[in-house]
Order: sequence, then C-alpha cells, then structure tokens
Amino acid sequence: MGEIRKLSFAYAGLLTLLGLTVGSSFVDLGGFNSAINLAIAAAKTAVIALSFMHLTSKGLPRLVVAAVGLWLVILFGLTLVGQ
Amino acid sequence: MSVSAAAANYLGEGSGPRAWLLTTDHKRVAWLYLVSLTAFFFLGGAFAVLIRIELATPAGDLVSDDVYNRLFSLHGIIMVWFFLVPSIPATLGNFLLPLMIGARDLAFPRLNLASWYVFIFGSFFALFSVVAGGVDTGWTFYTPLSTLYANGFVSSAALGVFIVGFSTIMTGINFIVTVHTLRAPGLTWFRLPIFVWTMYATALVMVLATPVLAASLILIVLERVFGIGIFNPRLGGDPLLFQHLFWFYSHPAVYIMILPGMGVVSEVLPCFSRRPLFGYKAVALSSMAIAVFGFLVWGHHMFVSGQSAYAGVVFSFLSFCVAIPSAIKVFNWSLTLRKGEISFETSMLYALFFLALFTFGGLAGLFLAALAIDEHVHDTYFVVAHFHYIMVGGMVTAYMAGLHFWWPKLTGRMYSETWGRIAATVTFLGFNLTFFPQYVLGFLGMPRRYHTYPPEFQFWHVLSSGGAVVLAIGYLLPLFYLTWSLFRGARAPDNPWQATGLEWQTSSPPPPHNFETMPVVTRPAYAYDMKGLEHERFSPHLEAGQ
Amino acid sequence: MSGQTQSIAFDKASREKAADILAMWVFIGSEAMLFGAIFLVFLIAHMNYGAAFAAASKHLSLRLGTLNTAILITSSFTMALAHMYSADGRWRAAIWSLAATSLLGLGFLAVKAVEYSKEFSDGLAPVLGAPFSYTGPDPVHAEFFFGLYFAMTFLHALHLIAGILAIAGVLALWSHANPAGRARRIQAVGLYWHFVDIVWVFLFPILYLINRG
Amino acid sequence: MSFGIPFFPQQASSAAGSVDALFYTLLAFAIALGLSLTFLVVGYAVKYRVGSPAGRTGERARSLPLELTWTIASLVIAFIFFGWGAVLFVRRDHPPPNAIEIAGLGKQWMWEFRHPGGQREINELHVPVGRAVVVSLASQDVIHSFFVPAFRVKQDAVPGRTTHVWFIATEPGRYHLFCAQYCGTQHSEMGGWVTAMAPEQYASWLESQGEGETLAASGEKLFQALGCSGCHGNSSKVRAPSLAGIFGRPVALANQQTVIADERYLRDSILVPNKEIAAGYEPVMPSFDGLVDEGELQMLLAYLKSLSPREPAKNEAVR
Ligand code: HEA
Ligand code: HEA
Ligand code: HEC
Ligand code: CUA
Ligand SMILES: [Cu+2]
Repeated sequence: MGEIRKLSFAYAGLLTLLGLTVGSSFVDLGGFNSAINLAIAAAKTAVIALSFMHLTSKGLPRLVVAAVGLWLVILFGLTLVGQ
Repeated sequence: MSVSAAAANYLGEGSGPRAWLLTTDHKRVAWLYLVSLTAFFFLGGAFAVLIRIELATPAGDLVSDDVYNRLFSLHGIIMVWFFLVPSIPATLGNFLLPLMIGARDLAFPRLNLASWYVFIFGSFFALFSVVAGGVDTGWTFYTPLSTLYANGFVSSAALGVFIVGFSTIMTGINFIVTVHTLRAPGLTWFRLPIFVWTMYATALVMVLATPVLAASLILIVLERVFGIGIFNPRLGGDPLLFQHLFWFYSHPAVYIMILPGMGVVSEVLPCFSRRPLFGYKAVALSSMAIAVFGFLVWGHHMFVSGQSAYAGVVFSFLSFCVAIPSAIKVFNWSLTLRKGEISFETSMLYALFFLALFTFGGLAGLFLAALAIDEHVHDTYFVVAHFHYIMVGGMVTAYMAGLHFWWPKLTGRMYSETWGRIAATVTFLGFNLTFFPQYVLGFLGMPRRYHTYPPEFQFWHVLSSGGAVVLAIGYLLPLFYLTWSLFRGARAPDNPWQATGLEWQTSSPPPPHNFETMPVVTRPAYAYDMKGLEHERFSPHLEAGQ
Repeated sequence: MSGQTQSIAFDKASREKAADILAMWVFIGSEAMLFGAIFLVFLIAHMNYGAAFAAASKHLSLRLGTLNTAILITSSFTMALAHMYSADGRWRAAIWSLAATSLLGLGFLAVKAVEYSKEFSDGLAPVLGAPFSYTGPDPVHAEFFFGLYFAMTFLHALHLIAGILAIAGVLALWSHANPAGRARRIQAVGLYWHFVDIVWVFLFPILYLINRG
Repeated sequence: MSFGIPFFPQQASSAAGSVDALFYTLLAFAIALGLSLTFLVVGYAVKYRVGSPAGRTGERARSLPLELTWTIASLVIAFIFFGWGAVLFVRRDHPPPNAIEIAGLGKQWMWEFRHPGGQREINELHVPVGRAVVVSLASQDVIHSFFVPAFRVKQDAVPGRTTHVWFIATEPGRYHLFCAQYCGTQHSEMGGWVTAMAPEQYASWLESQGEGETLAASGEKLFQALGCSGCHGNSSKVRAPSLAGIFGRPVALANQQTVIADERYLRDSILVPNKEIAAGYEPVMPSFDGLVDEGELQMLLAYLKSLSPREPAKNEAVR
C-alpha cells in the first residue's frame, strides 16, 4: 500500500500548509504576509499536482504546464509594464 | 479503389437529418460547420453592404446613428467570431487534418460534434441580440461604454461570443491532441504539410488566448447583469485593464484568423507550381513563431489609450519583430514559383491574390506599428483598410482558395473552372476598389465608426461603396456554381491536381474511415520534384492492402 | 480491440489514454488562463487600493473560509483515492470515494451559501442592487473588493458545480462503460477536480488572508 | 487637390512634417517592395507557366544564404522604422515648458474646453499659432479621443485619469476636431473645429470672450467651498500638509516611498486620499469622490498647480 501512504502524506502536508498560511496571516510581517501566503499556495499547488495529479513523469503534460506558466508570465508581465 | 463507390464514400453513409446531426465523422462535422459559417458570412456581409450604402453619402440618411452603430458592431462580431475565427479550422481543418496525417478521425470525434453544437448554441445568443435590437459596443466591447452606457443587447451578445469561445477551445484541444498522438507511422514533424503546422499553431493560440477573452466577457456580463462593478471607474476599476485583457486575446486571435490561410496557400502554391515549398523548415517554424510572438504585441492597439509611452515603445518594438516571420513566409512563397511549371487553376488564382493582398495588408501593419504614424491613423479608416486587407483579402481569399482546392475531395465533384476564374478575378478587383480608398481616407483623417462624415471625404467613400457591390458579386458567384456542381458537376478523380498530400491518396470523396489501409509515410511533404511521382502511391502498404 | 477504445481514431487503448490525459491537461491549461486573467484584475486592483482591500477582507469569515479550504483539500484527497482504487480495479471502493468527493463538494457549496447569505444580510454584497452598507474606511473601494470577491468565488463555485455534475455523470454511466473506460473517465474528472481545488488554494489567501494581523 | 478630391491631409502643426516624412518614407519602401515582389511573382508566373520553354534545371527548394539575407534585411529595416517612429512619439511626453494649458473635457457627446483665463468653449477650440498648447484631457463618462488630423495628434480621454496631448499649430486656419474613440450613439457628431489664429488675433479673441474668472480662480473658490481650506489653510486645527508649491515636488509617503506630485497624484489625493498618505500625517482626509465632477476636479487641479511658482508666470503670459 505504498500509494495510499503517499496520498495520505500529501493530504496531511496540505492540511499543515493550510494551518501555516492561516497562522502566518495573524503575524504582521508587513509586505511579506502576501508573499508568504502566495508561496504557501504555490507549495500546495505543487503537492496537489505532483501527488494527486501525477505530474511526475516527464512528457507532454509537463510541457503544457510549462507553456501555461510562461503565458501567464507574459500576461502579467506585459500588462504591468503598461500600468 | 476497387470497392464499390457508394459504400466506400462517407457521403453515402446514411442520409436524413439524424445521420448528419448525430454524426461523429469529422468529415460530416466539417460540413455542418461549412453550412453554418456560410450563412453567417452572408449575414455579416449583408450588414457590410448596409454600412457601405449608408456611407455613400456624408449625411446619415439611410439609417439612424443608433442603427448604424448596431450595423458595424454586429458586422464585426459576426464576421470575427461566427465566421472568420472558425472558418478554415472548423471546415477545411476538420475535414483535412486527420486525412493529412493519415488518421481515421480526430482524437475526440464526439467532442468535435459537441463543439459544433456549442457553436450553434452560442450563435443563438448572438442571433437573439441581432433580432432583439442589436448591440452598440463595436466588436471590441470597450468598458465603461459596454458596461454602463450601452443600451443594446450587450449581455446576450457577449454570452454568445463567450460560448462560441468554448467551441473554439474544444476544436483547439482536439487538434493539438490529434497532431501529437495520431500521426501515421513515418510522419515526423518535419514531414507534416504546412497546413498541419498552421492548424497546430492556430490551435495553440485558440487554447491559450480564448480563455482570457472569456474572462473579460464574463466580467462584463457580471457587471451588466449582477451589478458587480469591476471595470467601473467610479469604484476605481480601470477601463484600460479591460483593453489589456481584450487585446491579449484579440491580437493573437488575428493570427488565428491568418495562420490557417497561410497553411492553405502553402499547399496550393507548390501544387500548381509543381515545386516543393521553398524553405519548408523556415515556413513551418515561422508559423510557430507567429503563434508565440503574437502574444507579445497586444499593446499596439493601445498606443494612444493613456498607457505609458514606455509601454508603447516596448509594444511597438515587439510588433515589428512579429512581422519578421510573416516576411519570411512571403519571400518563401514567392520563391516557390521559381522554375516551376505554373498553371492557373481557380485555387491558384485565389492563392496568388492572397499573396498580394496579405502583403499589402501586412505592410500597412508596419505603418500602424510605427508609433508616430499610429498616433495619426489610429481609429481611422487606415486601420479598417489594414485589417480588411488581411482578413478579407488574406484570409477569406485563402479560404476560397482552399475551398476550391479541396472541393473535389469534399464532394467528389468538379466545378466549372471558367466560372471559378471569373469569380476570383472579380473578387480581386472588387476588393481593391472597396478597400484601397480606405487607406487614403484613413490617412486623410477619416475616423472609423462614423455614421456621418465631412463632405470632402465623399469621393473616396463612393469608390469604396461601389467596390463593395463588385465584391458582393465576387462572393455570390461561387455560392451558385459550387452549389450547382454538387448536383451537376463532373465526378472528380481521386487526385485531380496531382498533388502529393496524403489526403489525395484516398478516394474522392473519402471512405467513412478515411483510408482503406492505414498509410505509412516515407517522403517529405511537397515531393513534387521527385520524378514520376504523379501516379505513385505514397506508401507500399496502401498498395499491399488491395 | 476496438471495443477497448472510445474513439475510432485509436487502435490501442494505451494511446487513447495518453491522449485523454494530454487533452485534460491542455483543457486545464486553458482554464488556468481564464482564472489567471481574473487574478490579474484582482492583483492590479489590490496594488492600487491595498489598504481598502485589507480592511474589507477582514469582513469575510475566516472560520468558514478555512473550513471550506479544508473541505476542498479533503475532497481532492478522496478523489485521488478514487483514482487509485480504479487503477487497482477495486470498483466498490472507487465508487465510495467518488461519492465522498461529490458530497464534500456539495458541503463546500453549502458553506459558501451560508457565507453568501451572511454577507447579504450584513450589507456586504454589492450584487443585484442589494443594499451595500459597509462601515469601514473607504467604502467605495471596499465595494470594489466585494465585487471581485463575489465574481471570483461565484466563478469558482460554477466550476465546482460542473465538477460535481461530471462525477455524477461518471456514476450514472457506470454500468455502460467498460473498466478501462471507467478508469479513464475517473482520471479525467479527477484532474479537473484537482485543478478546481488549486484555484481555491489561491483564492483563499488572496481574499481572506490579506492581512489579519 | 485636383477636382476637390483630397489626397493628403493638411499639415498644420510642428509635428505634421516629421510624421509625414516617416509616413512617406515607409510608403516608398512599401511601394518599392510591393512592386519588386509583384514583378518577381508575375515574372515567374509568365516565365515558368506550363509548357514554357524556360530552363528548369538546377533548382533547389532552399537556400540558406538567401533565407538569412532576407530575414536579416527585414529585421534591419524593421528596426529602422521602429526607431524612427519611437523617437517621434516619445516627444509626446515632453511638452515645451512654456506651453499654454487648456483643460479639455469629453462627455457624451461634446468637447468642452476651458482656457487658462476661464474662457469656455464647446466643440470649438481656439489656439494661437506658434505657441505650444497642452490639452489636458478628462472624461465624464466613457472613453473619448481627441483627434486633430491636421496636427497628427490623437489622445484618448479616459474616465478616472488625466491624459495630455500637445501641439504647436503652424498655419492659421480651421481644422477638423474629431472624437476618434467610439463612444456611443452620437460618436460621429462629437467634434467640431480647431481654429488656429495669429497670436494677436488669439489675444483679442480671448478678450472678446469676456474676462471670466480664471480656471485657477474658480478652483480656489471651490477649495473654499468644499472645505479643503478648513484643513489645508494656515489657521486650521487639523494637521494637514500645506499645499503651497506642491505640484511637481517630490512627496514623502508614509510607506517610505517618494512620489512626484504630478496630476495623477493630486487627482488621487482628492478622490482616493487613503491610497498614498503623506508621511507624518494622519489619514483623516475624506474622499471627495462623487462630490466633485470631472470639470470641478480640473478647476481644483488648476488651482493647486497655480500654487507652484512656475505656474502663475505662465498664466500671466497668456493674458
Ligand atoms: C488576420 C488579421 C490580422 C493580421 C494577420 C494582422 C497583422 C499585423 N497587424 Fe493588425 N489588426 C487587425 C488584424 C490583423 N493584423 C485588426 C482586426 C485590427 C484592428 C482591430 C480594431 O481596432 O478593431 C488590427 C490593428 C492593428 C494595429 C493597431 C492599429 C490601431 O488601432 O491604431 C496595429 C499596430 O501595430 C497592427 C499591426 C499589425 C502588424 C505589424 C501585423 C503583422 O503581423 C503583419 C506582418 C506582415 C507583413 C509585414 C507583410 C509581409 C512582409 C513583407 C512583404 C516583407 C517586408 C517586411 C519587413 C521589412 C518587416 N494591427
Ligand atoms: C472578419 C472578417 C470581416 C469581413 C469578411 C468583413 C467584410 C467586409 N467589411 Fe468589415 N469589419 C470587420 C471584419 C470583417 N469585415 C470588423 C472586425 C470591423 C470592425 C467593427 C467595429 O468597428 O467594431 C469591420 C468594419 C467594417 C467597416 C467600418 C465601419 C465603421 O468603422 O464605421 C466597413 C466599412 O466599409 C466594413 C466593410 C466591409 C465590407 C464591404 C466587407 C465585404 O468584404 C463583405 C463582402 C460580403 C458580401 C458583400 C456579402 C455578399 C452577400 C450579399 C450581398 C447577400 C445579401 C444578403 C441579404 C440581403 C440577405 N467593415
Ligand atoms: C479633514 C481634513 C481635510 C480636508 C477637508 C481636506 N484635506 Fe487634503 N489632506 C488632509 C490630510 C490630513 C492630508 C495628509 C494625509 C494624506 O496624504 O492623506 C491631506 C493631503 C492632501 C493632499 C496631498 C498633499 C501632500 O503633501 O501629499 C492634497 C493634494 C490634498 N490633501 C488636497 C485637498 C483638497 C483639494 C481638498 C478639498 C477638496 C482637501 N484636501 C480637503 C486633510 C484634509
Ligand atoms: Cu466621443 Cu466618440
Ligand atoms: Cu494587433
């Protein structure tokens, strides 16, 4: 039952991250609060993508994710240039 | 083919509405699209004719200002989303993509049919807007006009476009997966016909850009229907942000509206020159470059919108860069003719006219990308001329080229070459008469979306309106002789143009599952220079199967 | 042979499975662009009116928001279990996991509905002309915040509803599909479900946690 | 202009000549390239038509040197035109220092202009020849666009922000003023004329319009009436920054950043005071959003700007 252990670990990890992000928001860190929140959200995304969505094997799905990431950077980047 | 024609032919696979409306055969879905898109083209064209009649005189004497605004808004919305974006991909692309890569169907035949139903469903919303009283936002839906001030049926039109967007995304996903997973053995990426490359590039843009349009339209609908003010300046919403989102989609979308045309022309020119496409790799890769770099230039629609001049400079620079892959293609197409054996069938004429008109539209794009010139000609008829040269002179002409080129494959019938050549020539002349004067008008300072205009501009407007009549004839002719050929045309041979593509290796029209035996590919695309090829099958397996 | 594939285009089930997964990822990619665009709208508004947004954010219920995040994470977990069981051919367990997933999804929606109704009765919902009676500083931009909050969570809820319907569809067609087909569908729905979860993983901090300190 | 048919737009501003130079150069390039491509394609089409005796040996479907040549040549040419256009364009951001500032307000469906001396006009704009004029644009409702073809200038007026356009008229005359951004029903009727007149005539025209109160003076009255002076005045009990000389000055903010007090800053300070708090002050200033309309905002801005030393001199010069 290696698989179920892996999934349970991921699940526990996600709940921990949730606790962390809620907890950190009660500490005033100035501008860093948002940064930490976003970093934790990114970490959760990574956990979900890697363990639940099986994005581990390389191949086309990874290429898709990379492409979408790049496109989001374009969208955000060039729009903010125009601001 | 030894099999008896009736059974082997996808058209003979049952008739009646059920057999067509519930089909999952990509070839039949292509027909569903073809019929619906033709209807929308003529609907959009009818609006264009009314626009041109109104503009024949400076005063607003045919229709009121509100009606005029609805005319060009509906014309733009219908032509862009209900005709040009799906035009080549959903008809010829749907039909040919599996044939060209030696597959039995697209990867998801039911998704393909579903995309047509979604398209029809979305078009009901748009048609509701037309019937209920129109939309008055322009095709660009700029806020806060569209959210707070417009009094037309904006929400249903926006929802219609939103829904049609999903059908576009479905088509895009289907194409991407098909090209990745269903290529015949031996068909490596660099043996793909350029048409397949451009379909792939187009699909990429569809999948990555359309959702952003969907997001911005949803926000408009939420604002109009639920009162959630997101672009409302009173709340601090930023009208320019809407423009960013809109053009993030719409600039790449203009490449959705030209890449497939480039693909068609890349098939037609080599065939009637009997020459391989010049610089195949450069043409293939520049399609991908257009698809990718097309995402970096949207701000060139906003040079004078109040965005920073710095951003303007960046976007202008990138716009000049994105012109380079198109330049590469134009040169390669021209050189393809060199040392060929050129004949002038109807589709070749259309392809040559495409070359001329696309180049002149594209060069006008350079004027627009040059900041100081755009400050003057932005939102004038210069822009209108630019995009009609590319979209109508380019893409619609390429669509006609493709339709004539593959008509024998689609229908198993031949049309009259004489009428075809006449129609192509009339279209070319009428087109230039309609839209060339608009460049002059724009440079003179005639703003677009004007219902009335200063009398000194009338001369050019009259030329343009006259041209539109000629152009209308040019487009109506094929409607008649192509329909006629369906019933009376001579039976088409399997490969009437002696072309090299895989789609010509099966019968005309193709059997239900495209190939009797699945092909294996051993040659690059456009092997026109390999001697004695004309009657040789592509793959030994095909022969072996019979 | 062809009995194993859904689409006549494929002759091998394994290739079709790979195609399915690729298609799902491409679809998720395009959904990511959709939400990305809306996040961009939020980001720019937040950059301009950070103080007002931080103040307004405090009026959302952190308790319910956290609860909902936990619910969604759990549903993702059960969805992952469903996929695992279906891959092992343990169909009963798979059905139960799917049912649990969709129930958790419904639970999320119920909590969301409670939140919405509270916000409506507190006059925090600038929606459908409902009275907006926000008492904190800078009510104008707070209204902007709540507008974005409702737009974004509403859109997310729509996606969740679609996910629940998709699960219901898989269960309804259960007996019509062969095992390979079931596994494929569960995997496809699962990918979508996890994606909707990821969207919430971002929505939660930017809406509820701007600054609680 | 043969037979009354116009072929070229009038040139009536300092920018028109240089923009046209770029336009015609690019046009010459486009025509030259278009003609050569036409000759090439038509030439091939004739020479290599089916059955022609032309030799067809030695052909190849690619040629790396050739492809590189045209790619690089296109790039170089593209960059030249990019640079040229950009250099002309960035001048927009740098109006000459002694420019007359006219406030332009777009609303559905008219242009309203106010001269520094307070003279108001609708759908008409009188400007002197030879003097730089900055039109600062605002919009009451939707996006409009200020467009004078003869001057080769265009700028959108966007609700919620102030934008600028400047020009120096060079030829006396009457020129079309258009609204170039689609703005609803009467978009095509929104516009009128720009009249460029010799400086003396302009002065007497201003005279004849009556000596209204200046824009800044109206702004000052508003400043009193709205209660701004209650806090920002010298004898106020609330601790609020003095606004003397604020325009164009760097302001330290509470969040440790520094911004230049430009129009955007002043505008936001009035409408969204909490957005950027001046360092050392409590954020007690109420928002005036909804209490002042765009026109009044322009007056307030004119007043605040007039508190900076450079400005009064400029207004004097106009009279
Ligand atoms: C299919 C549609 C399509 C295509 C392919 C293009 C292609 C291009 N477009 Fe166009 N465009 C539109 C459709 C299209 N456009 C539409 C619909 C609008 C208006 C939207 C609206 O406001 O309603 C618009 C508006 C528009 C604007 C904004 C104008 C304004 O509103 O002020 C600009 C500005 O940069 C622009 C630029 C370009 C450029 C640089 C290209 C380039 O890709 C062109 C590249 C092609 C060539 C350059 C020709 C071939 C090259 C040679 C022959 C070699 C020589 C070349 C060099 C030396 C570089 N377009
Ligand atoms: C995408 C494709 C596309 C196509 C194919 C066309 C085709 C044409 N367009 Fe269109 N056009 C746009 C896209 C397109 N246009 C867009 C996006 C806008 C901007 C909208 C906006 O500002 O928001 C625009 C705007 C636009 C304007 C500017 C309006 C304005 O700014 O005020 C004009 C004016 O001349 C015009 C003319 C034409 C003409 C004459 C054709 C011709 O090529 C049409 C040819 C077709 C026919 C002539 C059909 C023939 C059929 C019949 C005659 C049958 C009649 C049927 C019945 C009576 C039932 N178009
Ligand atoms: C209740 C008192 C009060 C009133 C009334 C008021 N202000 Fe202020 N204003 C302040 C305070 C306090 C600040 C400094 C804190 C800040 O930046 O918000 C300020 C800042 C400003 C600034 C930015 C100055 C700087 O140095 O950064 C401007 C400009 C301004 N006010 C203009 C106005 C105008 C115009 C009005 C009237 C329409 C007005 N104020 C009314 C209290 C007030
Ligand atoms: Cu104002 Cu158009
Ligand atoms: Cu563009």
